[in-house]
Amino acid sequence: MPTIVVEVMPKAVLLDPQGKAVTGALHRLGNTTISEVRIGKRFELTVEGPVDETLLAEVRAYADDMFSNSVIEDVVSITVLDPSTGSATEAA
Amino acid sequence: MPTIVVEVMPKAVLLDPQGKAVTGALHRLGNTTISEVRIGKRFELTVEGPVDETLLAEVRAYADDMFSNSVIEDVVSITVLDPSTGSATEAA
Amino acid sequence: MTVTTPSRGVADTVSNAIATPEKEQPYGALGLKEDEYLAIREILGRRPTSGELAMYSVMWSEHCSYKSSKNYLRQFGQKVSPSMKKNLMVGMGENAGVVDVGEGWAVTFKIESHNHPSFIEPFQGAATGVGGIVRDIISMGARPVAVMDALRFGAIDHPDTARVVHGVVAGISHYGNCLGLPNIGGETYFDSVYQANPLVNALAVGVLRHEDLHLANARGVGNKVVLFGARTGADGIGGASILASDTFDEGGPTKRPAVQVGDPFAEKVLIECCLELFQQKLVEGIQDLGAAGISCATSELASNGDGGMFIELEKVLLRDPSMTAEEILMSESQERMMAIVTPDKLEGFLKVVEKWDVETSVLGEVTDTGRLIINWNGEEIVNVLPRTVAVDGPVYDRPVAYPTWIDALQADTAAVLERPTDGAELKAQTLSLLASPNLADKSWITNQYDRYVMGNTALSFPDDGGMVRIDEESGLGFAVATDANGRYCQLDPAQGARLALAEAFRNVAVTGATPVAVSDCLNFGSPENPEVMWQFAQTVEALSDACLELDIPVTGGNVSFYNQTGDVPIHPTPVIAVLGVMDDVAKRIPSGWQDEGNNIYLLGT
Amino acid sequence: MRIGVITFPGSLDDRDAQRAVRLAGAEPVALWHGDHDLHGVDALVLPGGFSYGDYLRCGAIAAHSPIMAEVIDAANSGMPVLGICNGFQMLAEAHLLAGGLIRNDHGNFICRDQGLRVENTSTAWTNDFAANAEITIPLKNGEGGFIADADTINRLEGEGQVVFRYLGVNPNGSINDIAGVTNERGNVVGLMPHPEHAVEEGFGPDTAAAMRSGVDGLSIFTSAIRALASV
Ligand SMILES: Nc1ncnc2c1ncn2[C@@H]1O[C@H](COP(=O)(O)OP(=O)(O)O)[C@@H](O)[C@H]1O
Repeated sequence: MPTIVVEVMPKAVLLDPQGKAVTGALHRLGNTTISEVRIGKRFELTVEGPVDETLLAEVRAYADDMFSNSVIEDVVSITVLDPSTGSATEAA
Repeated sequence: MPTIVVEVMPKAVLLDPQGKAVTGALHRLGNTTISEVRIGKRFELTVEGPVDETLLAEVRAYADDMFSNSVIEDVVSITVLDPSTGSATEAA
Repeated sequence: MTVTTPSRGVADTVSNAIATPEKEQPYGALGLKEDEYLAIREILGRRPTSGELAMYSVMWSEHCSYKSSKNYLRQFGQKVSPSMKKNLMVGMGENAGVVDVGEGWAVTFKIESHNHPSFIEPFQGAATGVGGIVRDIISMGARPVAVMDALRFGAIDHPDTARVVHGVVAGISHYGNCLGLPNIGGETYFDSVYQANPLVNALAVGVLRHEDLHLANARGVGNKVVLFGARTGADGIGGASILASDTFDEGGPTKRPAVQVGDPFAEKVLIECCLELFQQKLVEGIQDLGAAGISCATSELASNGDGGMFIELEKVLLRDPSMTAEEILMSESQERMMAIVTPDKLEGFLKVVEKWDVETSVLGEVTDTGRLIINWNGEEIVNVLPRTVAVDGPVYDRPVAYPTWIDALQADTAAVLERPTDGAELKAQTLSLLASPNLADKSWITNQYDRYVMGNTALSFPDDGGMVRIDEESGLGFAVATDANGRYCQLDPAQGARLALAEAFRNVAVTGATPVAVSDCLNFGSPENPEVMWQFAQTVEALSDACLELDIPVTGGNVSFYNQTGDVPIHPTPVIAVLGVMDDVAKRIPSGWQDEGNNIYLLGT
Repeated sequence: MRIGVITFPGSLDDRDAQRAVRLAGAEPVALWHGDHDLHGVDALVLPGGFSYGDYLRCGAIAAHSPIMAEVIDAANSGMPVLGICNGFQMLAEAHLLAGGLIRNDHGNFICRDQGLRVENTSTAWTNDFAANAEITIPLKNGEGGFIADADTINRLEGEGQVVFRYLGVNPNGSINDIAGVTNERGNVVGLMPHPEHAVEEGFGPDTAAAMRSGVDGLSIFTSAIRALASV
């Protein structure tokens, strides 16, 4: 069964307190090369049946409207993984 | 500046209450083709300077130890994005 | 006849078990001793099927069967006066005790441990501990209205303590807050004896009208057996038996996947759904699914009923369709309930669960066979007398031995400690006491708990006991406090238990409420250690005597054994919860100075 | 005066909000998220809780509930709508209010008696307060950090749409200590703290006068009654 992966990140201009806390933790552990960590979400959607343009349009709408809140987040990618071929196709 | 992307997902055998709630919402909105949604995390690490093997080893350790909780989550990928070349390299 | 080897999807059937008596079975890995396994063969008159073995192994575990403690716990039922029984609507042995508090209202409460899972995965372990105790309360027909948590952690400066403390507190906060249950109190102590074995004891209180009381029994031939709530998944398989009945030291991480993940949202919806089912009188009997999942619910419902039960296991809704019948029987997936519903009310039942978006499947029905029969795709895989699984498990009279070290410990009194000789030393000592983790302010914990939700909290942090209003018109309410001091109990288990009871009793009394019932969570080391067994025997005897003396019944509780790191048991830690009734919460007495000019009295000796 | 309180799956403070409405002198009407019917109420409260477990983002899934279509219409036509905590998050997710709410900067759930300043007393839900009144009501949330881009913040501040501001402690990292905001019209108000937990003596926050005696939240509900009476 194909999987559609949607990735969402907090908007670059806005504060990401979770990422900030992790950055701080890394620095306390002695790391000096990672200047910033930002934490977003990865959605894996298992699809029954083929992934066609209709479904992708629907997923794009969900991504903009529900998986992310456009006021504070950006959808950074939508990818279709096909386990039978092992291929990954960008869909947004 | 290069970015290392670490992706973490809840373990497949364990309940993902978040994903379950979103799956329910999609079905209530009328979708019938997405059978399951699972929600994980995407960490974007901004790196000052080059990404070498030492740093990658360090990031792998953070990924296993801090970014994920091995009891309930799996690190599904570590990727290096180089904006200057636009390349993405799998690093785990 | 050809005999198939059971594999995924094809279960070991009863006829298969009869045909292959010699088949080796992994009873040891499931936590059963050889004589226990032989007893099962004796009961069945054949070898158990793998499904039956799964059921017996989880139900005969220490955690579910109370096999080492049963002989002692009887005292709580024996040492009772008529006045102790007077207001008791349901006593020990049910999911939780129920006390009549007047005006047609009743209160149910219970405290339970989730210690071992909370060390392995502190957040989920503690969260599902809250979830489990709350389901016990719902299954009595009550609305859960408050939670409390009694916690013990290792030394505050040990490198692993922060992981456990923050995980546990966040887990309780997440689950309790998300259920909308005010947290009205608890305790937190740090001591290195709890380093690799923290204690997470969760208490829940529920209220109900007398007529809403429900019990866990399957009566009435033809009544439907319905499973509802979350889907069954592969999480927490064997969790109860493996996690709660064996110590884990080096082997820990390999058992990690046995954790359960909680979904407080699913439980909140389940609460509201159950309350609506009760209100519309749509269920006859009900049982929550906790440790031992479907094995426990079916065998307990059937053995508390008057007949038998037949279910078709393939009708269980699964999260992971590749699960085997044995895994389904053992799964500890959270947020599930099993109800007995008369056929004419099934439609109404299904309407309510649908309103709440709760998934449901009708698994089978109550029969007159007297046996619990479970089919898997048309083939019989379980055929047992339900009592043999749920009630008549093994009972042990474990050896007890007086711990000789206790004499030296008692002789080493505080009298030998150096006294401060001047003001500066006294000041330093006072300051170090105030700064010690066990005396320091706990608000960093209590501030993570919602104490306002429901709008009925009359007392909570920082008071000694919590108090909640039951009835907005009359002001009727209840108070609860929990107490235990493991160090006193280590010195003298009997005296320690009495002191814990007395303190919880006082903490309720000082709020203005009248103490009426006790629930206890007895946290001890391995029952196979005779010194631990001695501590346990002393505790139960003293506690039951003290309850008789205070004229207050024990209505339920929980025993948690195998709390130890390596060979070192924890201090005996009997956490005692006392429930009190308050006729008008407006008259409650908070701790702390209230008004300028009040007189101060010191009472007692 | 009939004030509807919508129950979503996972709502927790719905019955408390109904009690507050009653104590303020209006009739509470229980509404269900799955209906497309506001039962003719005069005002709406979206209560606190963890709708849909607060999974995904707080209030995000509830914002897609059937009844939200009616809520959006009602809000746009001027009906007083109050979002408390999770309700505020829903109103933000539904874009009826500006900004968003994110995880507290310290990462933990926090429950405390919170001081607030009421900075806009012309909204449907604050007209019963004195200008710049300082009040104490309970706050309890895990994701109460108010966030918006700089332009939005400037606009909210400039137009007086910041209704409540935290006093003393900023409990969650909210930008400019913002605790609650309103829309341009002043009929839709959202705030993170819980006024419905400060309406009854004995069960409210501590005050200087006595423990648990705070009832500062009541004026939020009486404000709506006043606003409705004056139209
Ligand atoms: N884990 C906890 N959960 C909830 N409340 C707690 C917890 N630990 C302590 N408390 C509360 O903090 C307050 C002080 O506790 P404690 O320091 O044990 O006081 P005392 O020694 O007076 O009993 C009490 O109201 C108690 O109920």
